[in-house]
Amino acid sequence: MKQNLIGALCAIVIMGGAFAQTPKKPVAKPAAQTAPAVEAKDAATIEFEKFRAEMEDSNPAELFEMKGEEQWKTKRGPKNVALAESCDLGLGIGKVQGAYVKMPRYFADADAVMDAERRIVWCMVEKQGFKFDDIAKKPFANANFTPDITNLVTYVASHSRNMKIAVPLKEPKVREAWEIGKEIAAYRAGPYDFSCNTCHGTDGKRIRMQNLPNLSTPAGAMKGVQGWPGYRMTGGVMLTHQWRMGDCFRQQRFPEPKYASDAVAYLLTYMIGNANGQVYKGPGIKR
Amino acid sequence: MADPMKIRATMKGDVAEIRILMAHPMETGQRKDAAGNAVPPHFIQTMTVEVGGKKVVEGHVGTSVSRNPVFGFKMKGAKVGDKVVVNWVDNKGDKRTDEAAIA
Amino acid sequence: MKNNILPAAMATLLLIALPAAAEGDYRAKAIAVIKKDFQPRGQASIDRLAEDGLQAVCNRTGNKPPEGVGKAMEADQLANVKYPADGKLMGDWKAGEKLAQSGRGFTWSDKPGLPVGGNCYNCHQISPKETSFGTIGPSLYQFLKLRGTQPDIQKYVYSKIYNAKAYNLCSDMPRFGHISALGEKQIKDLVALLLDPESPANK
Amino acid sequence: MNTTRRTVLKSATASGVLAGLIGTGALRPTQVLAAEWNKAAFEAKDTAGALKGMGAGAPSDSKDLILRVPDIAENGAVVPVDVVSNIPNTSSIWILVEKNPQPLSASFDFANGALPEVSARLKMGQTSLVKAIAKADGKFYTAQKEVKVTVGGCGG
Repeated sequence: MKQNLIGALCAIVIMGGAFAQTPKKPVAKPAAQTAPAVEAKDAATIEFEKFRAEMEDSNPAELFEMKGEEQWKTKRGPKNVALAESCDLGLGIGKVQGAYVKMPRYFADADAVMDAERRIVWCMVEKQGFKFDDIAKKPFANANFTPDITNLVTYVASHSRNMKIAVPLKEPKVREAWEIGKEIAAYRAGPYDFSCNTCHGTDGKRIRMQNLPNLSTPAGAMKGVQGWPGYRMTGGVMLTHQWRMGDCFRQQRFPEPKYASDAVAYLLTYMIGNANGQVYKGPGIKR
Repeated sequence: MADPMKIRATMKGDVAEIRILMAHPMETGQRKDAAGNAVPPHFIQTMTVEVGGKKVVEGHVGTSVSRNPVFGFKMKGAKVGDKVVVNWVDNKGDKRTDEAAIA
Repeated sequence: MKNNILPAAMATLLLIALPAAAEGDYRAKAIAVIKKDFQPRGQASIDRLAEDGLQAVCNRTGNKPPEGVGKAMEADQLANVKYPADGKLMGDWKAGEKLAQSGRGFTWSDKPGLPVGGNCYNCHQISPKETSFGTIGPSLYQFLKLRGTQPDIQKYVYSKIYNAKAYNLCSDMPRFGHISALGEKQIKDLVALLLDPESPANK
Repeated sequence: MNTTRRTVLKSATASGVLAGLIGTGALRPTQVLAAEWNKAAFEAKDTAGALKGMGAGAPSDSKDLILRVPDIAENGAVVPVDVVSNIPNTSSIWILVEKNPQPLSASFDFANGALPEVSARLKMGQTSLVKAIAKADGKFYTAQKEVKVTVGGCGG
């Protein structure tokens, strides 16, 4: 009897699940606030924006871009090969112009869907002979150290300035990565029951003063893409989109996603793919 | 060895705009590292901007200038092709010189 | 007790019995990728990736469980709320305000064992003096005036903070008491922040 | 934009050569060397001490000294500051952050056609007045504005 009841309940859940999957959440309006709070927010936002153009125009990210260019063109690694003469970012060996906005994409030589950072790491390992574990040990910048991969990603990203995002979602492997990424974004777990979508699945929400883009919409997804890799004012370090994904999981109270893994590549495919058609402005400056 | 600066110098009408990005940690001496140890002060103290062989700006800098400093200056009497040379020296005696041509 | 086991068992069965094709196998693939591609760091251990019964149900229903299941599981969550032995549900709103400000706790960069913040301002407006507040949750400013007349309001607020899922199974809000993030005293202080007439939230 | 990017001297070795030239005196070292860093002014713990170290006495307010700073800083680690002096014969500009542990942030001397204006980015530990001081014909002028430094992020 008890078994039957459970079975029946489960069936309901499954049906409910199948039903509940397709409809999108209604677009929520920002919660009504008391007047002073709204003014404070708007004044602050307007004030930040006044200085935005200036901050972006003289962005220390250019220092890293410059270093990345040198590293891209220099023969390096155990095999003493330059990435410029060996690495195919999807548009042909050594071609960087427009490559960043067309990733993630599927690379047959690696049989994997790769975002820009993952692809450059793959080239460093396969073409230049660096060890993946050495790169993955300290993949992100801190106060005293900027990894080469960060400079390289910044350089590559700078050559897609003012270009439209064009993730090849019609490619079946990329499409599958997008679908899996979408599910990863919705997956709730951990002590706080958070998923990516808890913060980034609805329009018009904030954490404290921080606006939270809705990554399921083109404009919202672009907000999650724009400015990465970015020079972070806090700490004054250059950080990549891979780092940003990890930091979301940190705040989600999850364990850490492995560097240059499928999980991060698929999530980036979902997010960047959702931003297709939007204009990428190049490496940015972040709060 | 300090990393190179990035210098952008462009003529806007009869005014040359010079924008300089410097790679430097600009440690105040008050920050603590992950292990809780104070990080010693390490910051640029002096800088000069020379255009066409003449010093146009001399700057002195303290610990409260941001990490990876950005400076913007303007001058009259320069022309396209003039050489801009920027120097800095920090409190540890590290130094760096880079140059660019006005575009 | 029977009530506790039922939803958990149901969720487990759900996980096992679910044919991949029934929901499209992207979710199954996503779970496989998550299991393969995460590593423990700091206090964030790998077991955090496993869904508990409630998370599993919310994950599989797009956070919209069928009403019967939702209500049954909410009741189960409510039944597990532990109330203070002294029967007092209101603490010190000043301590509550301080706690509400902190967003620390449980991340891999937080030191394990340090007190966990209430995270309240991350998502809610409370005191009008704090203009830096989030909007994921509703504004709680003037809570006493707007909600204070409800019967058993103290008990409701205490339970809601203890386990928000007792009232809305797939709520975005964490289960602060249920997971022992906040203790009895801390929850009492937060109740006071919302319900004490002297609290800035009610000024 | 891209052409100017390429005008930069990128290679470390080239600058090494340049440093070598300076070392041998081939590049007029007198013009490259800066005056000694003003320790007394930069290490002063308050504005009065910094002014004293600068030899600035009591500067007078001037509307011709334009200080442009945000009302609210997006991040206290990087606060953009622009100073423009319309006071004739301005030869130097100083920037101070009153509540920083060492208020004097930077000073600039202008010569040979440089306009008396500068943009820079400063660290601010807390909400504070930012002051600009200009020196013209031996006299000192000042302008000031408050910058609020806000809480941000996820409360963590």
